[in-house]
Amino acid sequence: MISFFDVTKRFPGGQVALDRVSFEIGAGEFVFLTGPSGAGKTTLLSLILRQDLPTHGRILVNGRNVVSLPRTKIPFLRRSIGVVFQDFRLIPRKTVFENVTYLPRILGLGSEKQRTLGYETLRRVGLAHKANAFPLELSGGEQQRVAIARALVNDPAILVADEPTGNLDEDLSDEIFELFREIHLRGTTVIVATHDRDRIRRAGQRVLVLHGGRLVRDGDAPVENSELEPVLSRGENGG
Amino acid sequence: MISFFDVTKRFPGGQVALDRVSFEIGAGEFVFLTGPSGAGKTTLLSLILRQDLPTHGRILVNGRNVVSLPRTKIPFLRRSIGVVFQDFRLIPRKTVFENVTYLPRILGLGSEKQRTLGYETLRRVGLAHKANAFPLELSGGEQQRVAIARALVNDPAILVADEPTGNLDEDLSDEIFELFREIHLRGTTVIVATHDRDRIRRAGQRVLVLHGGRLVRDGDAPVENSELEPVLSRGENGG
Amino acid sequence: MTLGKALYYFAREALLNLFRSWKTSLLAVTTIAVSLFIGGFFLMLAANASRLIEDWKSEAMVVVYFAPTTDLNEVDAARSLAGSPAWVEGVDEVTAPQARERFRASFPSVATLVEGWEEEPLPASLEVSFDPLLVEDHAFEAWLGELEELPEVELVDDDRDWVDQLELALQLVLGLGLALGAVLLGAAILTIASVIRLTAILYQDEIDVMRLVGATEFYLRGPFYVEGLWQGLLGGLVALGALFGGFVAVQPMAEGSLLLGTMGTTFLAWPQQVLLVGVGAVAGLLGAIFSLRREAI
Amino acid sequence: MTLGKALYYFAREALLNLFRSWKTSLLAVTTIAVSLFIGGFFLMLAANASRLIEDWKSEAMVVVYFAPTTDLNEVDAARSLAGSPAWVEGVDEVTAPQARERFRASFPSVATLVEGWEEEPLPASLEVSFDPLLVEDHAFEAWLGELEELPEVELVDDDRDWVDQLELALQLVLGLGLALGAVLLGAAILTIASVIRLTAILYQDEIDVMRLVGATEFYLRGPFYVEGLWQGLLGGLVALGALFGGFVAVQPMAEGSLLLGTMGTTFLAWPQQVLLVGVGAVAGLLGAIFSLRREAI
Ligand SMILES: Nc1ncnc2c1ncn2[C@@H]1O[C@H](COP(=O)(O)OP(=O)(O)OP(=O)(O)O)[C@@H](O)[C@H]1O
Ligand SMILES: Nc1ncnc2c1ncn2[C@@H]1O[C@H](COP(=O)(O)OP(=O)(O)OP(=O)(O)O)[C@@H](O)[C@H]1O
Ligand SMILES: [Mg+2]
Ligand SMILES: [Mg+2]
Repeated sequence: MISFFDVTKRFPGGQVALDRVSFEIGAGEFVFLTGPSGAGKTTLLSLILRQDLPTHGRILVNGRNVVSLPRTKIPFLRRSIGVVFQDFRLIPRKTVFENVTYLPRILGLGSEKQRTLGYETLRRVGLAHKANAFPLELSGGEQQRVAIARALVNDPAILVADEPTGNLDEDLSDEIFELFREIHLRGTTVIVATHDRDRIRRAGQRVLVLHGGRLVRDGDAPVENSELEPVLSRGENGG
Repeated sequence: MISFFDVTKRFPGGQVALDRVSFEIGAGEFVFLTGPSGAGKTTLLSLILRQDLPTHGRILVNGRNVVSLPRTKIPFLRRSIGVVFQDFRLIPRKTVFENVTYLPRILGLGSEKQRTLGYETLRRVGLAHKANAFPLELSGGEQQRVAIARALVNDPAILVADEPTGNLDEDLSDEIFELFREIHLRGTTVIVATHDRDRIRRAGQRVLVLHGGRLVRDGDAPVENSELEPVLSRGENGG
Repeated sequence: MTLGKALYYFAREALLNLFRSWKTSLLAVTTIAVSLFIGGFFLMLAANASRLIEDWKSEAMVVVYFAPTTDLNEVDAARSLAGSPAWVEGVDEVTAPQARERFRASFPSVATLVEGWEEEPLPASLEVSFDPLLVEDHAFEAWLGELEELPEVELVDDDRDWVDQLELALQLVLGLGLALGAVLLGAAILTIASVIRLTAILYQDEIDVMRLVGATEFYLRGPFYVEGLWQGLLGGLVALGALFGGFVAVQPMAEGSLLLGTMGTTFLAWPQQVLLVGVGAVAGLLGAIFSLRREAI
Repeated sequence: MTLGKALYYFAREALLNLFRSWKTSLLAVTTIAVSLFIGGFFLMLAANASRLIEDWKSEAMVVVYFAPTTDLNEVDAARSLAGSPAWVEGVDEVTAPQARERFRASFPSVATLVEGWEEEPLPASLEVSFDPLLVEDHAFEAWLGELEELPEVELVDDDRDWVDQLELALQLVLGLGLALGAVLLGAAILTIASVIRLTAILYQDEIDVMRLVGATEFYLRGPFYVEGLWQGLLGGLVALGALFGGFVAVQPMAEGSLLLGTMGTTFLAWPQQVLLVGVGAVAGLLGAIFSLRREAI
């Protein structure tokens, strides 16, 4: 479903955010992505979305080479991917409901169906009562849940979530991950970037560990604390 | 140092974010503030900063009644408070260094001293090498640490941090909380809003628990999981 | 989505955005209105000025002076020849005494010149008014020649120098007006584009997000284009309203004043009013298109 | 911080912001430049037009006609009286034959009028040119009266109707120019304020953050005010440059054209150039002040 071949991303300033990263994620897999602050997680996810181009290497998503994808095809790639951005990226001039149903709306869904779909999804993240609020009238955790609802609404083939529970307490996080598991069981490929080591350990799923832009671990055995710690120490993250 | 007397905050839409909240925090205390998403934590902190006015009630900070504080005095209140905002609030047109040293600069500190102070503080959060980057060129965790550095730079009398480690891994979070403890030991009053129950439990400090805008617990004994759970359940948070 | 549904969606989104960010909308509308107000002001001025010059032009005449002592009863040939071409609008006769009186009135300082003569000192004449627009140069010259060759005609005085001068002045005024209009229109479009461009920067994040969740350029841009169109339309209507208000307010003052009295007597014609609002709409749309070029976001 | 240090800080911050958000700066500067270009254009037009009218006014004359057959050698009294007042610039003599020749040249159609006389048909005269600015109405009237009462003088023809007409025309043109200038300046300031207001909305988050970390209004606003000032200054300079460029480019064409030839011959004077740039700077500053009113943020 998603393959990286020797992908390097160097920013104009010279910062190397990804350094010869290669991996493959099959259809229907559930993968955690972790690594210390500044390791390159968000950068990696942005390349999947064709938000940015790699400096070097090949990226295949859903069989399509996203590097050589013509501009006009990009929206269709993105429509097949539900994304929870680390900084939410809600549209401030649109209500919660309009934010969540943006994609169904421009896909031409009937307004009755939009309604059902939007409220159903908001209910799943516990925010149906905030449907008519604007993002700036929400708490941090509420904004994050709107972002999650927007990613789930279209039943995407791939779900990409960047630190989706950073502003949520344990119980809510559990529920959100339960949602991710549900959608995964229905066949969606899920990639979640997170700092939450306990959860990674408990889940026992496949984990990709980045460090200073390099992929230092790719395994699906439960990760030991001792195993994670050395690579998670700060201060030498490739600056 | 900080006292709330019967404080209520109702937003124009009718949403009651704080409901008759009263508590007192002495000088030099270290207090956790917790509660589920949408409980009113950020709203409470914003009232301390005089970012907003309560609908009802009295708030004293550092002996001054912030509700009746004249406009021209507000900046001086704020200068005595270091704040880490939940959404960071960095200035995008300024570099990391300029963001961190903004207050010292407008206070007229010499450029040599600004330099020492700025770099020293950035070093403490592990970001000295990013001093000349702009916020949008930083990862989520890096932005959060810049926000923390800005709050610490001026050695404030009060430190207010809203979910300061939501984008950081455990090791970094530990180091940040170590910083908070240090500054607390030097006499600063510290209030940290967080969802991190483990940390609250381990720290064994005083905890204020909000739920649906009401202060449902104010104690400094180690909090049991069972004690937190009922109030942290989602779905009835006063919408 | 069908095109109809898409257009409906654009219009609705644009209207919502217009209201939700009414502050920026107000700024954009104001800017467009100000630009168009100036443009409309000049349009009105130019229209009135050219009307004035047309008036003057229509007073151009050919004067046929008869030999002294010619009797007006003996000049039928000249009269019919003078009245024959299509461009002639009227033929007035001026008798010798009338000519003398006119001279006295026009040149009081040398009035003595026409006094004390036995016969009338000035000849009788025919004043032929004509429509300069219908005149063909060649036929006109020929006609003048024929008139001049009649035995009773002494001199044919042709006002066309005067007409040519007016023609030139009119062309210059129109040219100047056109140049000015172009400068102002350019300025207006630039300003509108600036404002919409700023608005676009303001909503860049919003556009980025839409793009990131899979909106095609068509759905992304549509509402912004229509928003520009609404703003331009509104700006045009406001400008027209202000112009009309100003016109009505100034009208009483204009009656007392020479220049305003001749210049500011008619409001913009219907097509010009439509033009003004249309230019606003197009400018708003162009500004939106200009400001949303792909590389600009 | 001392005031000097604060001002230095403002200037530096403003300059940094100007460069870091060069796109919005460019827009603001463009808008100001366009507004001032239009303003300057009219200033230039008005200056040239009023100079032209001054030229015409300076050609106003008083003509003293002598009785027929008066010999110019016998009119010393009239000559010295005519030349005595301070406002008189020159006294020219026109002999009777000269007068006849002029009449023939000016009115060819009635040239027969001045032919076939035994004596000269037209009287000799003195043409007194004067500076209308130095004239005091009262003394002027008295002087005309004295001239008229001299026995050898038949008529004094006073061009002051003409001068008054010109005066009125000048005042109307100046008034119209002023009104236009005011409208345009208002439009320019409104536009500039719009743009800076939009910029302020754009940077509202930034300003909010500064306020939240404890910046006083002084330190918060200073850099924005100076940014507006820089932008206005730059806009003024660009407008001046464009105006001069346009002037130089049009100059060769102007020489061939009647209207442009008389209207577009001098560029703005030094003080006007300074005024233009100054208005830009002040407009930028005012715009920033206007757009940063407390309740506006
Ligand atoms: N636009 C940019 N220009 C320059 N450097 C950048 C840019 N974006 C990111 N970086 C740098 O690239 C590195 C990787 O960033 P990235 O956002 O991928 O980290 P991350 O793993 O998501 O970290 P976090 O957990 O803190 O979100 C960081 O050092 C960051 O400073
Ligand atoms: N400007 C506003 N207008 C209306 N309602 C608001 C506004 N700001 C916050 N609220 C509401 O007030 C309640 C409390 O919000 P607050 O941000 O204080 O929660 P919080 O405890 O910080 O939550 P989180 O942990 O998710 O950040 C929420 O239900 C929120 O939707
Ligand atoms: Mg990240
Ligand atoms: Mg909060």
